[in-house]
Amino acid sequence: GGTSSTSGGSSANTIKVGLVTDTGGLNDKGFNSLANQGLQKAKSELGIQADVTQSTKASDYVPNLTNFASRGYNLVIAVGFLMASAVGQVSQQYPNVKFALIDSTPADAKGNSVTRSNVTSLLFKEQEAGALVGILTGMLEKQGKTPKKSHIVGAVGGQKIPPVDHYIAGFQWGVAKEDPSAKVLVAYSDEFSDPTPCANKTDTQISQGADVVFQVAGGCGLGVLTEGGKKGIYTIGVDTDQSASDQSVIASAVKRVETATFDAIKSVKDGSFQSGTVLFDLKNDGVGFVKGNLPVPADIQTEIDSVTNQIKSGAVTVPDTVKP
Amino acid sequence: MSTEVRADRPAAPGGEAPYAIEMRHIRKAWPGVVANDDVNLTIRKGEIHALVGENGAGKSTLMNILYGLLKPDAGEILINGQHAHISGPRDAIVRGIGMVHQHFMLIPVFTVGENIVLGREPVENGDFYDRSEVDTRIRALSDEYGLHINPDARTGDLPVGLQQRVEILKVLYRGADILILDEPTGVLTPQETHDLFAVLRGLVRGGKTIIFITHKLKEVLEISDQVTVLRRGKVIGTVRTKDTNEEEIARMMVGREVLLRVDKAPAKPGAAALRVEHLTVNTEQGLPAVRDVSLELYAGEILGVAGVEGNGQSELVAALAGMLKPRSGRIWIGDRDVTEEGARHTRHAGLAHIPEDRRGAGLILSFSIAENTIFGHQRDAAFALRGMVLRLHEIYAWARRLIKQFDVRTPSEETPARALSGGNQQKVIVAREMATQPKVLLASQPTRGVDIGAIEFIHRRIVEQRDAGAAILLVSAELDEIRSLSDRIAVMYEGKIASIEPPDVPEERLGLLMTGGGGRQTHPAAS
Amino acid sequence: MAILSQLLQVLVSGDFWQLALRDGALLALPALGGVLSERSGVTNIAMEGMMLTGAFFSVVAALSFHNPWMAVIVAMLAGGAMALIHAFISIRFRADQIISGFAINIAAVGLTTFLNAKLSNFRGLQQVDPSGRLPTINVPLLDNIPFLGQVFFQQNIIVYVSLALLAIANLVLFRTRLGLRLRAVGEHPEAADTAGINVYRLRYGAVIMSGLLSGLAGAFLAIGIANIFNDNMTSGRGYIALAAMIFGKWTPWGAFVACMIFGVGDALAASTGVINVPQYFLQMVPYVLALVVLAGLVGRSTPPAADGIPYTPGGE
Amino acid sequence: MTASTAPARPESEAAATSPWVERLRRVGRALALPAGSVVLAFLIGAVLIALAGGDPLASYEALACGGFGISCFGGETPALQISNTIEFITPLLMAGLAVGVAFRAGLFNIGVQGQLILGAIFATIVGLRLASLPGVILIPLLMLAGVVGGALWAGIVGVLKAFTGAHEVVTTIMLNYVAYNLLNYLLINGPMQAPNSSQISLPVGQNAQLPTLIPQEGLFFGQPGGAYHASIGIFIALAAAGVYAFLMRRTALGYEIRAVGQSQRAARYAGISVRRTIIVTMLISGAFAGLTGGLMIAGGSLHYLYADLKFDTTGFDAIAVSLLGQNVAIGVVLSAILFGALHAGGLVMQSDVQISSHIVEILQAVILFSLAANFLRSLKLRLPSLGREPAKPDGMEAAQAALQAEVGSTAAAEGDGRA
Ligand SMILES: Nc1ncnc2c1ncn2[C@@H]1O[C@H](COP(=O)(O)OP(=O)(O)OP(=O)(O)O)[C@@H](O)[C@H]1O
Ligand SMILES: Nc1ncnc2c1ncn2[C@@H]1O[C@H](COP(=O)(O)OP(=O)(O)OP(=O)(O)O)[C@@H](O)[C@H]1O
Ligand SMILES: [Mg+2]
Ligand SMILES: [Mg+2]
Repeated sequence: GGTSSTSGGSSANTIKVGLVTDTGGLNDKGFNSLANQGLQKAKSELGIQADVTQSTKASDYVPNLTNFASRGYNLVIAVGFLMASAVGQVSQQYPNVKFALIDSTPADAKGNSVTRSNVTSLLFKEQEAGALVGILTGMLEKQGKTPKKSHIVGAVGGQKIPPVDHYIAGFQWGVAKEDPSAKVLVAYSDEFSDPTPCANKTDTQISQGADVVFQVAGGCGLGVLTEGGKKGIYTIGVDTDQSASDQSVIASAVKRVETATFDAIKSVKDGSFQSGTVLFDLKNDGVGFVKGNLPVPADIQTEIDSVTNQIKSGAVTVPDTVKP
Repeated sequence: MSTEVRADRPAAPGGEAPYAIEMRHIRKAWPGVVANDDVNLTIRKGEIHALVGENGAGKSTLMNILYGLLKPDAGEILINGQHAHISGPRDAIVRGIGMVHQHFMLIPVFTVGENIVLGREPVENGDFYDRSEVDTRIRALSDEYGLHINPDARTGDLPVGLQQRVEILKVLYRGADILILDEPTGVLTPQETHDLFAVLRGLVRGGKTIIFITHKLKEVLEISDQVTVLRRGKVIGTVRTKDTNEEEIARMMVGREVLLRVDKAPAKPGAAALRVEHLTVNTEQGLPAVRDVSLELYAGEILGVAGVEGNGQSELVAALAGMLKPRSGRIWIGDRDVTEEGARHTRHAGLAHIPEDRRGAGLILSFSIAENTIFGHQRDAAFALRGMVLRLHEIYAWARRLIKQFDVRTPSEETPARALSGGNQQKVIVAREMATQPKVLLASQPTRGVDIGAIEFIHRRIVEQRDAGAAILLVSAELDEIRSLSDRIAVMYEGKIASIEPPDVPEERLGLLMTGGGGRQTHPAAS
Repeated sequence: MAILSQLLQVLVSGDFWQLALRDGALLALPALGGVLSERSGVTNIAMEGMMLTGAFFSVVAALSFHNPWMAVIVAMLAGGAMALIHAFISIRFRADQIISGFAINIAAVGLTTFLNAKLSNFRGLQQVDPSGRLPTINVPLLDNIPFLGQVFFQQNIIVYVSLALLAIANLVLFRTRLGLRLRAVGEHPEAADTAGINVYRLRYGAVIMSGLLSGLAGAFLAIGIANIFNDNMTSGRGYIALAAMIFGKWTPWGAFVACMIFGVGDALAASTGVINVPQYFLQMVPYVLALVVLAGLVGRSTPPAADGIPYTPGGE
Repeated sequence: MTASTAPARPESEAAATSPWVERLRRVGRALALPAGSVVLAFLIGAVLIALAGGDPLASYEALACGGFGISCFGGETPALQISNTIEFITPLLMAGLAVGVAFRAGLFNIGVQGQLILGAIFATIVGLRLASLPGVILIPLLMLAGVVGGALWAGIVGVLKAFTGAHEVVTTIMLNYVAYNLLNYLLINGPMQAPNSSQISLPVGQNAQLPTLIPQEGLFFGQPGGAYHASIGIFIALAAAGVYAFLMRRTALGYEIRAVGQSQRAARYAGISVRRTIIVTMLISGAFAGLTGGLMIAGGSLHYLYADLKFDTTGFDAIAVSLLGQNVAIGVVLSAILFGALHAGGLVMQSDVQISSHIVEILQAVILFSLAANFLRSLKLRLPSLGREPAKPDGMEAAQAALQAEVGSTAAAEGDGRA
C-alpha cells in the first residue's frame, strides 16, 4: 500500500484540507489553478495535509465534496460559483466539517442563498478591480492614446455568471466615468477553455472599432490577449497579472484567490475560522489593479489612485450588474 | 464431345520436361475443418487440368494457396520444377501465375481499364495514371485474344459475362503463363461458356497452362485433359479425361452413385396461381428492365425462364416477390391483387422466393440457422405471439425439423449460417421457402454454385413441390436445369417474353431465342 | 429587416470571410486526413484525439524550441504516433475501428491533461511567445486587393498550406497511380491484394497521413490561433471534421465545402454583437443549415465499400 | 420423404445432451475475452502509473476503494463509495443501451448527448410545471417526458436517414450542437433560468425526485443518510437493460432491427421495412437517451438543469460502454459498472494517492484497445504454431468430422437403396 493512503488518518494536529475544483480542472489558468496555489502554499508553510480532487462533470460536485467531508477533513474548499448549491447541500449534512466556497454563497435547493454555520464564502468585489482597469481604459480613450482612438472598447466574458459580470460591470462604470462618449461592447464566449471563440469575439469587436479589450474568460480569454496583440490593439488581463502573456496587455484586473484560499486554511488551522461571508476588495487588497506593458502616465495613475481611495473609503460604490 | 481438340495435344508430358506445377503434401486447416489434407497435385505444361469436388471439398483453398493468398500449414510448391516460396499474390504473379477467383475481384466503381491494369498501371510524368496508354494496351490485348470490351465502361454496370471477361483480361494483361480459373462458368450462359472455351483453347495453343475448377461435369469432359477429384480435403484421384465419364467422376466426387437426371411425371396443371398482366419494371437505377410482360403460371407446373443474364429476369422476380415496385401492370396471386402490397404481404398471400443472391439477400450470415429458418416469417403466428414476442421453443423445433428434412449438414441449429458451406446455406433457404407450402414458388438460380449432390437434392424437392400443387417459376442460367425441370419454358430477351416453348425444344432454338432470334448477344460495353 | 441589413453588413465584411476561411481551413486538415484514411478502408473517428495531441505537443515544442516549425514537426509526429496506434490496432489486430478510434480520443484527453498538469505543475502550460507562433503571411501586392486581399491573402501560413494540401490530395487521389491503388484498397482490398498491391502498407500510410494532418491542425489551433494549450481545447472540432468528411462524400473538395459551412458558422457566432439575434440561435445556424443541406441537397453518402472492414488475405 | 425416413442420426442425440454445456462454454468464452482485456489493461495501466511516478498498487487500492468500496485505507466509508458508484453507473448504463440499440441496427448514434439534454429539458419542465402532483404520478410523467424529448431528437435523425439517406453520424453531431445552444438559450438569461441563479434552472420538487436507496434521515454506516444519493434509478436502468435484452433476443422487432443492421438488402427481401425499422430504432435509442436525461434530473445529486450539461461526457462515455459491452445487455451492464467504478475510483485515487484522475481515461482507452485488438486471442493463436507440427484436431473438429462421415454414409445408404 501507499504511504499516504495508510497514514492519512489521524495524526492529531495536522489538519486535513480537501480542494474540489469545478469542471475547469487544475490547469485552467484561472481560479482553480490559483486556489490550488493557495492550497500548496498552505501545505508548505502551515504543514497541513492537502488533497485535491478534480471534477470532470457537474454531477461530480456533490460526490467529491461528500468524499472529503465523510472522511473527516477539517476544511473542504469548493472552487467556483457553480458549486453553490452542492456546498449548500453537503454542508448541511456535515455540520462538523468546515467549508470554504469561492465566488459564491451556499445556496439551497431553489438556488436561494443561505447561511450555514460551517461555511465561509470567499467573495470578491471584482467590480472594483474592473473599475480600475476601466478608469485606465477610459482615460486613454479620452486622451486619444489608444491605438485607434475610436472611443470604442470591448469586454469578452467566459460565461454569463456573476463573477464575470462583476468585472464587466466595473469596467463599464470605470470607462463611462472617464470617457462618457465611449462605447463598451460586451460578448460572452460560453467557454473557459478553448481560446478560439474568445479570439474570434475579439476579432469581431476589433472590426466594430474596439481598440481596448478586457478579457474575463480565464483560459479562453488568453485568446483575447494574443488576438489583440496580433491586431495591434490593447488588451487587459484578468485574475492574475497576465502581462507576460502578450505584449498587448496594458494592465490586469486581479483577484487574489490564492490569498483568500490560504487565509481560509490558516483560519481553520489557528482556530479563527468564521462562517459567513468574507469579502475581498480593494480595501483588504483582495482585488486590485496591476500594471502591464504600457507605462501608465502620471495623470492617469493619479486618477486611478484617487478612485481607489474613493472606493476604499466607501465614497463611491461600483455597480455589479452589467448594463445592456 | 470435341475429341479433335484433345487430339491436338500431347497425351503425356514430354519425357523429362518438369511439371508446370507440383503441389506436395499440402495441408490447410480451418477451425473445425481440414480443408486440404496432404494434397498432392501435379499439372503438366500446356494442359487444361480440371479440379472438381463437392462444395467445401477444398478446391478454392488449394488454389488460393497456390496463388499465395493463403499460407499452407504444411507442404511445398514447385513451379516449373523449382521450389517456389509464395508468400503473397505478388510472388505468384512474378512466377507467371494468374488467377480468376470464384468471387470476382473487381471493383465496381472503377472502369474496366482501371480494373485490368490495377497493380501494373502505366504512368506518365511521374505517377500520373496514363489513361490513353491503358486504352491502347487493352485494345491490343482484346484484339489478340478476341475478348472485346470497352475500357471506359464502369465495371459494376456490366453483366456478369463481361465481368468475367474483365477478369480474364486482367490475368492476361499481367502476362500469366499458368491460369487458375475458379468456377469461371458458374455465372455464364451456354453461349458465353462456349466463347470462353474457345478462348481457353486459344490460350493453350499459345503455350499457356490452365487449371479449371467447375461443378459441371459436361464442361470437364469437353475442355480438360486431366481431372483431379477432391473430396473433403483429400485427393481421391487424377484421371485422364478421355478415359473417364460423367458417372465415374460423380461417383469419385460424392462417394456414391448420383442420379444425374431428374425423374418426373408429366405435369398436371391446375388453375392459374400467378397472373401477370402488362408488367413493366425498372431496375433500381431506373433503367427499363421488364417491358410489358404478361404470363400465367398454373398450379402444379414448373415454368422455366431462360435467358441471358441481364435481360430482365432478376427484375421480373424482384417485382413478383414485392421487392421492386413495378412501373405499371398488375400481379395477382390467386385472386388477390398483390401489385402494391410489398414483400411482406406478397409472402402472406402464399408466395415463396428462393433469391438468386443467397448470401446477400436470402440469409443473414451472422444469424443462427434457427433464426434464418424464420427469416421473412418472424411475425407469423407460429413463431411470434401476437406477431411480437418470438416463440423460441417453436422456432428451434422448427429449425431442427427443417435441418433433418432437408439434410442440412450442420453441428446444430444454433450454428451461424456463415459457418455453413455454400450448398448447405442454399439448403437452408430452400428448406425455409418450401416448408411453408407456398402456392407460388419463385426459384431463382436455385443451384448456382452448388455441388451435384445438392443439385440432385434440390431438383428433387422442386419436383415434389410441383407435384404437391405448387406453381413454380424457375429462373436459371443453366439450360440443362431449365430443360430437365420445366414443363414449359419462357425465353426472356430484352425484358420481353420472346417465346414460350415446350421442354423438349432443341437447345439450338433456345440459344437462338435467348440472343434475340439470331445474331450474337452484344452489350454496349463489348465493343 | 434590421436583422437582414445587419446580416448583410456582416456578410460583406472582409473580416467575416477572413475568419470563416481560417476556421474552414483549420477543419479541412483533419477532414482531409479522414478522407484519406477512410478511402483506404480504415474508419477514422480519431481526428479529435490526434488533433488534441498535436495541439499539446506543438505548445510543448514551441515553448522549448521557440521555433514554430520545430513545433509543427513535433505536433505532426505526435498526431502521427496516435494514428500509428490506431493503424496498428485496426490493421494488424483487425480491431473494430470505431472502438479503436474512440479509444484514441479518450486516451488523448487523458494523456494531454495529465501531461499538462505534470509539465506545468498544475498551472497549465505557458502562453507561446511570438517567436514560437505560426506567422500570418500577407502575400505582397495581392493582399492589397480590396476585400479579396484580406480574405485570401492575409492569412496564417497554415491556411495556405491547408488549401494547397487539399488540391494536392485531390490530384493524388483521383489522377495518380498511388491514388488509384489507395481507392482500390478501400473499395475491395482482396482485388487489390490479388493484383499484387500491398494493402497493409497503403492503409498504414493513409492512416498515418490522417494523423500527420490532424496533428498539423492541432498545431495551427494551438500555436497559430490560440497560442496556448488549454485542456480539451479542440472542443469537438475533430468530430465536426468527421461530419464534414461524410457530408462531403469522402472527397477532399466536398469535405472542404462542408468545412466552410462550419467556418462561416464560427464567424457568425463571433458576430453576435453585430447581428441582433439571440446569440444561441445565431450559433445554431450552421448546424441547422448543415442538416438542411444534407437532407435536401446532399442526400445519401456512401462510404468506400470496404471502409471499416479489416482485411484478412483469403478470408483467413 | 427420403430424409425423414432415414434413421435418427446420432449427432442429434449428441446435440440434445450438450446444449447446456455448450451454452455455458459459450458464455464463458464470451466473458473471458472482455475480462482478460480488462486485466491486461490494468497491467499496462500499472506500468503507466509507475512511469508517471506513482505507486501502482496504492493507486489501484484507491481505485478499488472509490469504485467498489473495497481496500479502503483513507478513512472512506465503503457504503458511501458504492452509493457514489451506483450514481455514476445509472446514466452510463441507460445511455449505453441507447447507443447499443442503434448499433444493433447498424446506426452509429453519436447524438446521445444531445438526446439526453432534450430528455433532461423535457423532464425538468414537467417536474417544475406539475410539481404539485404526487410522486407516483409525477415521476412516471417526468420519465415519460424525458423519453419523449429524447425520442423526438433522435427521431429527426431516423426520419432524415430513412427518407433522404442523410448519414446519421453527421445529423447526430449537428443535433448535438443544436441541443447545446438550445440549453444555453433556456438557461442563460432565458426562460428556464432560476430567478436567483444563473446557468441553472430551479430544481424539480421533492415529489419529482426518485426515492433514494438509503433514507435521507438518520445515520447509516456512520454517515448522514442525505450523503447517499444512489436512487432507485439504478433499478430503472437495470430494468431497461432487461427490456433491451428482451427486445433484442425475444421479439420480432428486435429480430428485424438486427436483420437491418446486418444487411438491409436481406431485410428488404424478408419484407422488413428498412425505413420503418430505422425510424423505430432511432426512436427507441432516443427514448433510452431521453430517459437518461430524466434519470439525471430525478435521480442523482443535482435535481436541476444546468448549462454545463453540454460539457458532460455521459453521451460519449456511453459509446465506449456500449462498445465494450459488445452491444448486448449483460455486456453493457457490466461495462457500465466498470466505467462507473473507474470514474468514481478515479476521484478517490486522486485525493488519496495524488495520481491524476485523468489516468483513468488512459486506462479506459487501454481497456478499449485491448478489447478491440483482441491481443489475448492473438497471443493464443500464435502459441500452437510455434512448433511446425500441425495442430491436432480439437474436440469440436473431431465431432464435426465424425458428423460428416456419418451423414455421408447415411446419404450413401439412401443412394444405394434407390439404385
Ligand atoms: N475463411 C475460411 N474460414 C473458415 N473455413 C473456411 C474458410 N474458407 C473455407 N473454409 C472451409 O474450408 C473448406 C473448403 O473450402 P473451399 O472454399 O476450399 O471449398 P471449395 O471446394 O472451393 O467449395 P465450393 O465448390 O463451394 O467453392 C470448407 O469446409 C469451408 O467451409
Ligand atoms: N414491414 C414491417 N417492418 C417492420 N415492422 C413491421 C412491419 N410490418 C408490421 N410491423 C410491425 O408489426 C406490428 C404487427 O404487425 P401487423 O399486425 O401489422 O401484421 P399483419 O396483420 O400481418 O399486417 P397488416 O395489418 O398490415 O395486414 C405492426 O403494428 C408494426 O408495428
Ligand atoms: Mg470454391
Ligand atoms: Mg394486421
